[in-house]
Amino acid sequence: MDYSQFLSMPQEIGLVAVFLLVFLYDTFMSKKVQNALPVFTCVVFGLFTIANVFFCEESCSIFGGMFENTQATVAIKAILNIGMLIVLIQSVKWANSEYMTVRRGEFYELLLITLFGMYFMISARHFLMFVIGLETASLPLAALIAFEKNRYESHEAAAKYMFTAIFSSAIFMMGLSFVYALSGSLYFSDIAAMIFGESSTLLIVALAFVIAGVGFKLSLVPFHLWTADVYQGAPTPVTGYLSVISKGAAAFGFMVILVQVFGSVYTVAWKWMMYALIVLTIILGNLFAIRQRNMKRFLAFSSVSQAGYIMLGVVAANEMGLASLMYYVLVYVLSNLAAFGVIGAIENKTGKVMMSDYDGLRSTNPWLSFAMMLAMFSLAGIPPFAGFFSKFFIFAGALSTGDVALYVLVLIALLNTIISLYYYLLVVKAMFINKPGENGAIETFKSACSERLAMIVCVLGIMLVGIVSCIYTYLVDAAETSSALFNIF
Amino acid sequence: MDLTLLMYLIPSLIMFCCGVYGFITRKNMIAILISLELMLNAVDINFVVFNRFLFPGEMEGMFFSLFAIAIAAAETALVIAIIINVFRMAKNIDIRELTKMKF
Amino acid sequence: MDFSYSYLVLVLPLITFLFLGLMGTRLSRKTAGVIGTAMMGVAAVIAYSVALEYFFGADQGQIVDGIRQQIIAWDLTWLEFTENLVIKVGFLLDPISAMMLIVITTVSFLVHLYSLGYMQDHEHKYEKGLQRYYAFLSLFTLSMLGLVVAPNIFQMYIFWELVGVSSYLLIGFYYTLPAAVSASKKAFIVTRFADLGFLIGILLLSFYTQTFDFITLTSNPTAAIATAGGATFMGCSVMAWALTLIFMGGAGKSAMFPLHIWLPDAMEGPTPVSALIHAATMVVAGVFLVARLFPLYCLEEGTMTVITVIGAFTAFYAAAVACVQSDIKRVLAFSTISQIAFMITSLGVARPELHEGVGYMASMFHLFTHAMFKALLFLCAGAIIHAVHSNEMSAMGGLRKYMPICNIAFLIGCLAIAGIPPFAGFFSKDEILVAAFEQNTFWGIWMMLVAGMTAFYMFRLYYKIFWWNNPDYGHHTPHDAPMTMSLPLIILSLVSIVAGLIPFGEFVSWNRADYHIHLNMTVAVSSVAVAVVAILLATKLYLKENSAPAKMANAFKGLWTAAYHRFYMDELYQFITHKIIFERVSRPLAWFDRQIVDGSLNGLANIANSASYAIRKLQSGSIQSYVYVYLIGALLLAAVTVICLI
Amino acid sequence: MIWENILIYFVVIPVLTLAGLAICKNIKQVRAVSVIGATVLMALGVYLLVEFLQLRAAGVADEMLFCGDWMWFEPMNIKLSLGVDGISVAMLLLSCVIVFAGVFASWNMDPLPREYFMWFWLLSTGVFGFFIAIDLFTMFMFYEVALIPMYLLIGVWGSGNKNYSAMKLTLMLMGASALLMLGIIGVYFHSSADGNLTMNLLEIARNNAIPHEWQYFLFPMTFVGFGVLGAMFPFHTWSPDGHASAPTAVSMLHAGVLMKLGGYGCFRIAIYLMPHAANELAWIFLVLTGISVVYGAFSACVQTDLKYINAYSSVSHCGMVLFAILMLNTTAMTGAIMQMLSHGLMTALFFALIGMIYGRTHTRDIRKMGGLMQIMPFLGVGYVIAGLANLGLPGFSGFVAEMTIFVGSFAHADLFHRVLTIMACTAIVITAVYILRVVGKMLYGPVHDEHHRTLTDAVWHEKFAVITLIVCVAGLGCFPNFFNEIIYDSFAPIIKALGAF
Repeated sequence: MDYSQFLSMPQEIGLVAVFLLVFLYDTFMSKKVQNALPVFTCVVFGLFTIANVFFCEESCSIFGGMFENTQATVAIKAILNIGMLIVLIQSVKWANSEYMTVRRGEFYELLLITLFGMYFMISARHFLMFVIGLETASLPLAALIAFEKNRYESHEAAAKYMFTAIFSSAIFMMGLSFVYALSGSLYFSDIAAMIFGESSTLLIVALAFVIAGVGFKLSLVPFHLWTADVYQGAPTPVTGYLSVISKGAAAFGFMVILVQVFGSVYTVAWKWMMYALIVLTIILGNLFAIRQRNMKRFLAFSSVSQAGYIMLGVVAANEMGLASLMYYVLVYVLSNLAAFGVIGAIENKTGKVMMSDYDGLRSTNPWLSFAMMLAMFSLAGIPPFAGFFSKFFIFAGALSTGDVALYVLVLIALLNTIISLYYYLLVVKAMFINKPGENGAIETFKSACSERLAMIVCVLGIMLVGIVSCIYTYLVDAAETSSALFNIF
Repeated sequence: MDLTLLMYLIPSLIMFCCGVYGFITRKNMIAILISLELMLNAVDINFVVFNRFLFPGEMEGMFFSLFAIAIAAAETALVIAIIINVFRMAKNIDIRELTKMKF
Repeated sequence: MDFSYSYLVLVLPLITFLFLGLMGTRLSRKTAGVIGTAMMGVAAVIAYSVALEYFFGADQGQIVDGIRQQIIAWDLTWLEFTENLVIKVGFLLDPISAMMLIVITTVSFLVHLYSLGYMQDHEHKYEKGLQRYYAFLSLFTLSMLGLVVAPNIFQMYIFWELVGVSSYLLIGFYYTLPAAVSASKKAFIVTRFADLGFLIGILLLSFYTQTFDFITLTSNPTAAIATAGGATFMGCSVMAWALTLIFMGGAGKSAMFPLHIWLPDAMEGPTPVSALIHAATMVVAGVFLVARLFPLYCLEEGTMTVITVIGAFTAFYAAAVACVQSDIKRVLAFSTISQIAFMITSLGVARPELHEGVGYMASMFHLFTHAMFKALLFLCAGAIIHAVHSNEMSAMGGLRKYMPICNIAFLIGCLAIAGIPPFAGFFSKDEILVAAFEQNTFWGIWMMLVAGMTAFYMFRLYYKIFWWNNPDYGHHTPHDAPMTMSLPLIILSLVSIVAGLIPFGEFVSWNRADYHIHLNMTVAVSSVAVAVVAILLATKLYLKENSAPAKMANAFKGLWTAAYHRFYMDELYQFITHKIIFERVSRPLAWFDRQIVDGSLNGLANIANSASYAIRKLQSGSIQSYVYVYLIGALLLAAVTVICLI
Repeated sequence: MIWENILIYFVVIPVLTLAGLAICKNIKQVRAVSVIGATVLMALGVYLLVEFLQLRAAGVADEMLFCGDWMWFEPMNIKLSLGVDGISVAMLLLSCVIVFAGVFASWNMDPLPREYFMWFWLLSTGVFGFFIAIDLFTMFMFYEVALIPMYLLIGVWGSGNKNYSAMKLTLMLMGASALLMLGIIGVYFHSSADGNLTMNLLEIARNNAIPHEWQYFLFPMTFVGFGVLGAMFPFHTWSPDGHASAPTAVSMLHAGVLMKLGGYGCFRIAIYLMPHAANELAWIFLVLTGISVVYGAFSACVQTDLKYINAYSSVSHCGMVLFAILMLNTTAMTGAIMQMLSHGLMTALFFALIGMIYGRTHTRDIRKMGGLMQIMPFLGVGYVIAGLANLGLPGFSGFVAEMTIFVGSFAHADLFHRVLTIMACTAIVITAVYILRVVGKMLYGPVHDEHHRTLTDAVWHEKFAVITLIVCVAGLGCFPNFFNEIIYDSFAPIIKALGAF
C-alpha cells in the first residue's frame, strides 16, 4: 500500500493534527492552564481553517477511488470549517462554565471527531467509507447532545437522537445491501455503471431506503421528527452545530450519492421522490414552525424547511445546483449560527429561551437584537443580506434545468417563503415591536468577548457574503471541476 | 438440499421485521436496543449472503459486514450509556416516558 | 397694433388671484377689496378695448367679404397628447367671444365694486375672509374669460373645470354654515357629473376628427362629421353621441333639467356671487358651448331636437316652480334657469336655413341682455337682503318707501325680463319667439306661454317685496344701500333699458355675416299682450295683502306643494345618491372589500394556522411514533414510486 | 470605474446617510444628517435632469443614457447595469422630492428617531436603486430592499392595528415578490436564443427570444408581482390597512414612491420584455385594473378614517396607472407616468397633511372633526388644494395625467376598451364625491369638538414640506409639456417591441 496517499488528504491530516493537539493539551497541561483550553482550541482550529484556504491540494482520488478530493469537496469542507470555527468560538463561554470544567476537553475532542467523520462523508466515493463517515459523525454527536449531565432534556434528546439514528442507519444499510445485491460493488462509479438503464423494484426500494437514511440527517419530512426535540434538548452550541454543520455535510454527500450513484434513475424515480419530499419538507416545516414558542425548537423547524430549500439544489442535479447548494450551506451556516449565537448568549446569561422572553429586547440589548434581526432577515431571504442571494441562486439552480415541473416546485417553495417570512418576522416583532412582558425585558448585559467575536463574524458574513460575488463565482468554479459527477446526465 | 439465496434472505428479512416490530412495540429501552441489534444483524446477513451467493469472487460485502458489526458495537455502548443516564434522571427506562418535549 | 396684448385680460386676474391668495391675511380686508376691484377695472378696460377694436377697430383682417373672421390672437403649446392632438392655450377672437368679454368684465367689475359695500356686517366692518373672497372672484373671472376665448375645446374644458371649482369655492364662502357647504358640494358634484359627459364627448369628437381646434372643426363641419365614417353606437351615429354628450356638459353648467338641481341651492353663496356666477356668466357657459360648436350641431338633427326639448321643458318647469317659491333668491334662480332654457331652446330651433339662423343670434342677444338685467335683479336682491337680513318674502313688504333706488332698479329689471318694450328683454325675447315660430308653431306658443309665466312670477316677486304689506321692521329700518352698491344698480339699470336697442345682429350671427333685426309685429304684439295680461294678473293678486293667493294655493294644493318642492327633484337625487350609490353600491363594496377580498386572505392565514395546529400531533414526542412515521414514509416513498413506474 | 457613473450616487448617498445616522448621538444630528442627505440627493436629481436634457438636446438618441455595466456574478452573467431614460429620470426626481418632503414631515418622530431615519433611508436606498438599475437582478434586489423596512416602520412607529397591518402588508408584498422572482428567473433562462443568458433589460428586449408559450406564463407572474405593489384589484387590501397604520412620512414614501415601483416594473419588465403576452393578455388585467379604478373610488366614499379614504383613493389612482400602461400606446403610457408622478406627489401631500392633522387632533375619524379650517387655516387650505388636485382640477398634476390617459385610452376604438375607458372616466366624478365629502365634514362647517379650538396651525418644517409638495404638484400641472417631453421619447422602444407582434 502506498502510504504517501495520505499526503493527498491534507485537510483530514490537518484536522487530526488539531485533534491531537487539543487532546495532548487536555491530557498533559496543568490544571492552571486548563481554563485556556477553549481558547487554545479556537486558535488552533482557526489557524487550521485559514491554512486550509491557502494550502489545499488539487483534485485527487486515493485508496483505489474510495476517497476523492475535488475543488468542490475542498470548498464545502472549508465552509464547514468556518462554521465549526464559529461554533467553537461561541462555545468558549459555555465550555468555561462551572460544571463543564472537567469535561470540556471531551467536548472539543468529540466535536472535532464528528467533523472528521463529515469530511469522510463528503469525500467518500465508496459506500463503506460513507457509512463509516456517517457513523463517525453521528455517534459522538449523541454524546454531545447528552452533554449537560444535570438536565433531563439533554438526555431525553440524546436517547431520541440515538434510537432514531440507529434505526435510520439500519434502514440505510438495508438499502445499501440491496444496492450491493444489484451491482456487486460499493464503489459509486461501479454501481452507477452496473445499474445503468435499470429501474427494478429492488432498486427503487433501495433508493427509497438510501434517501430515508440520509434524509434523516438532513431532517427531511417525514424523517425529521427527531429534529425539534433534539434541538430543544441539546446544549445550545451543539444545537447550532447540529443544525448547520452536520446538515451541510449530509446535503453535499446526499447530492453526490444521488447524482453519481443513482443518476440513471433521476428522471424516472428520484426526481419525483425528492420533489415530494421537498414539498412536504418545506410546507410541514413551515407549518410546524408557525406555532413554536421555544426559540431553539422554532429554529429546528425553520431548519427543517431550510433543508427543503437546500434540496432544490440537489433536485437540479447539475453543476449550478451543486454550486448553489454549497453557497446556500455557507449562508445558512452564517445566518443560523448568528441566531444560535444570540440564543446561546441569552441562555447563558439568563436561561431564557422562549420567544416571549425576547419581548422588548431591543430596548435593553440593541446589538443582540440587531444581530438576531439580521439572522432572521437572512434566513427569510431579504436583500441585501446573504440569504437573499443564496435563495435566488438555489432557485435559479433549480430552474436552470428548464424543467417545467421544477417551475411548479419553485413556485411552491417561493410561496412558502411567505409563511417562513411570517414566523421570522415574529421574532423581529418580539424584539422590536412588542412591549416587554410583566417581568420586564431581559436586562441589559454585556456578552462575553468570544460570543461577540462569533457574532461579529456572522454579521459581517451575512452582510458581505452575498454582495461580494467572488465567493459564489469560486463555488461555481469548484462545482464545475466536479463535473465528472454529472457524467451520467 | 442445497441452501439457496432465498433461504438466507427470508430469515434475515424476518429478523429485520422482528426488529422493527420490537422497536415500535416494546416499552423497555433495553428491549428496543436488542431490536435494533436484530435489524443491524439482518443487514449484516444480507451483505454476507449477497457476497457469498452473487459475487463470490470478491470480499466487499464481507468487509462491509465486519465494519457494520464494529459500528453496531459502538452504538450499543453509547446507547447503554445514554440509557443509564436517563435512568439516573428519570428513575425508569420506559421509552414512553420520554415524551417531555413534544409538539 | 394686433391683439397680442389681449393676454393681459387673462393675466391680470391671474396675478390678482395669486397675489391676494398668497398674501392672504397679511393684507387688510379693505386693501384686498380695493386691489381686487381696481385690477378688475383695468382688466375690464383692456377687455373692452380688445372687443371694441375687434368690432370697430382698424382693419386687421377682422372682416373679409362681409364675414367677421375668427382671429387667434396668440397661443402657446401647453401639452401634446399626440402629434395631432395638441392642447394650445390661446386667445380666440370672434364675435361671440368678444361679446362675452364685454359681458363678463362688465358684470364682474360691477360685482367687485358692489361687493365692497355688500360684504360688510352690521357694524360696517368688512367680513372675515374678504381677501379670500376677492381672490376667488378673480379666479372665477380668469376662468370664465379663459373659457370664452378658448380656441380649442380642450382649453375650454380646462377653464370649464376651473369655473366649476371657483363656483364651488364661492358658494362655500360661508364655510361655517352647513347649508353653504352642502350646496357647494352639490353644485360641484352635479356639474362634475355633467362634465363627465362633456369629457367623453370631447374624447369621442377628438378621436374621430383628430383635432381639438374650434376653427378646424367649425370651418368645415360636414367634413368633421364625416370623419366618423358612419360609425354608430346603439343606432345613433357616433358624432351625434359625441355632440349630445358635449351638450350634457353644457346642460350641467347651464342648469338644464334634470341637472338643474344645484343652482337653487347655490344661492347659499354671497348674493353678488350669485349675480356674477349664477345669473350672468357661468350659467350661460352651456349656451356659449353650443353656440361655439353650432355649425356641427346643426348638422345633427337628432341632437338639435334633444336640445330643443330639454330647453323648452326646462323653461316651463323652472317658470312653474318660480311661481310658488318664497325665497327671493330662489325665485331669481329658477327664473335664471328658465331664461337660460330660452336661450338653449333658441339654439335648438335655430337652423341656418330658417330665417338666416335667427335663433342663434337671438340666443346670443338674450344671453347678453339677460346677463345685464339678471345681474341687476340679483344685485337688487342683494341690497334688499342686506337691508332686511332675510331671504324670505315674508320678511319683506312695502320696501318701496325705504329703498327707492332699489325699487326702481328692480322694477326696470322686472320689466326687462317680462319683455315689455323698450326694455332690453323685449327685443331679445322677441327674436327667440320668432325663431321658435319659424321652427314650429307649437314651440312658438309654448315659449310664449312661458314668457307670460315669467312676467307673472317676476311681478309677483316685485309686489311681494315692495308692496304687499308693511311689516314692522323694528329699530332696524331698512334703507337704501351705500354708493358702492347703488352705483352698479344704476349702471345696470341704464344698460337694461338701452341694451335692446343695440343692432345686435350686425355683430353676432351664426355665419358671422351682418344680420338685420326686424321685428315680427305679430309675434311682438302677441307676446307683449301675454306679458301685460300676466302682469295685470300679478298686480291683482299681489299688489295688496290679501288672501287670494293662499286660497289659490289651497285650491290646487297638490300642484302647489309639488311645485313648492320643485317637483321633488331634489328628493329624487337624494334618493339616488344616498340610497342607491352610498347604500347600495359603496357600502356593499366596502363590505365586500373587507369581508370577501380581505377575508379570503385572512382566511388563507387562518388555514395555515389551523393546519399548523392540526398537525401538531405528528410531533408526539414518542420515539416509537417517530420511527413509525419514518418507516411508513420510507415505504410509501418506495411504494408510490414503484406503482407509478409500473 | 463604477464611481465615474453619476447614477451610482443615487444609491451611495442614501447609504452614506445611513452610515452617518449610525454614528449620530442626538436628534439634532439625526435631523441634520437627514436634511443634508435629502438636499444633496435633490441637487443630484436636478443635476441629472439637466445633464439628461442636455444630452438629449445634443441629439444622443440612445434608449438609455449614463449606461454602465459591471460584472457582478459572473457565472450567471449577472451584471450591475445602470442606465436611465426619461421615465427613470422622472421617477428619480419624484423620489427625491418625496424623500426631501418626507424628512421634514417626520421631523418630530418619536420614539427612536435615529432608528426611524435609518429605516427610512434604507427604504429610500431601495427605491433609488430600483430606478437606476436596468438589470433584472439588481432591480429585484433593490425592490425587496425597499419593501422590508416597511414592516418595522409601521410596526414600531405606526398607530392603530399596526401589527396586523404591518404583517399583512409585508406578507402580501413579499408574496408578490415571490411570483416576481419566479418570473425574473424564468425570463433570465429564456433571455437569449443562443445561450448567452443575460439579466440586462435592454439585451433581453433586443434578443426578443422568450418563446410565446413562456411569455404566457411569465407575463402574469411579473405583472401580478408588480401589480400587487401597484394595488391591483384584488390584491390591494394591504394598502388601506398599511396606510392607515403607517406613520406620516412612511405613508408618504410608500404611496408616493413605493407604489410607483409597481407601475414602473409592470411596463419596464412585464410589458417591455414580453410584448407578445402583453398584447394577448392585456385584456384580463385591463378588466382587473378597471375594476380597481372604480372600486377604489366607490369604496372610498363610505370610509370614515382619513387614511382609509386616501388609501382607497390610491387604489383607484394607481389602478389608473396600470390601466393606462395596459392600453399599450404612447399617449396612454405617457399618461401613466404622469399619473405616477402626480399621484406620488399628491398622495404624499395628502398623507403629510393627514399626519399633521392627526398629530393635533389625535383622531382620523372624520365624524369627530369639523370646522378645522377656522382653527388651522394653513393645513386646511393645504388639504383643500390636495383634494382639488386629487379630483383632477386643471392647473394641478392630476388633471394632466388623467386627461392624457383618457385620450390615450380612447385611441382604441373597439367597444371593450371604450366601455372600460368610460368606466374609468366615471371615477373622476366619484373622486369628487369623496374628496368633497371629507373636505366638507372635516374642514368646513361649525367646529365639532370644542377641544380642537386650542390646536395650533402648522409649524415651519411642516409648512416647508407641504409647500414643497404643492409647488411640485402645481408645477407639473401648469407646465406639463416640459415633463411630457422628458418622458415621451422613452416609450419608443416599448411601443416598437409591442408593434413587432
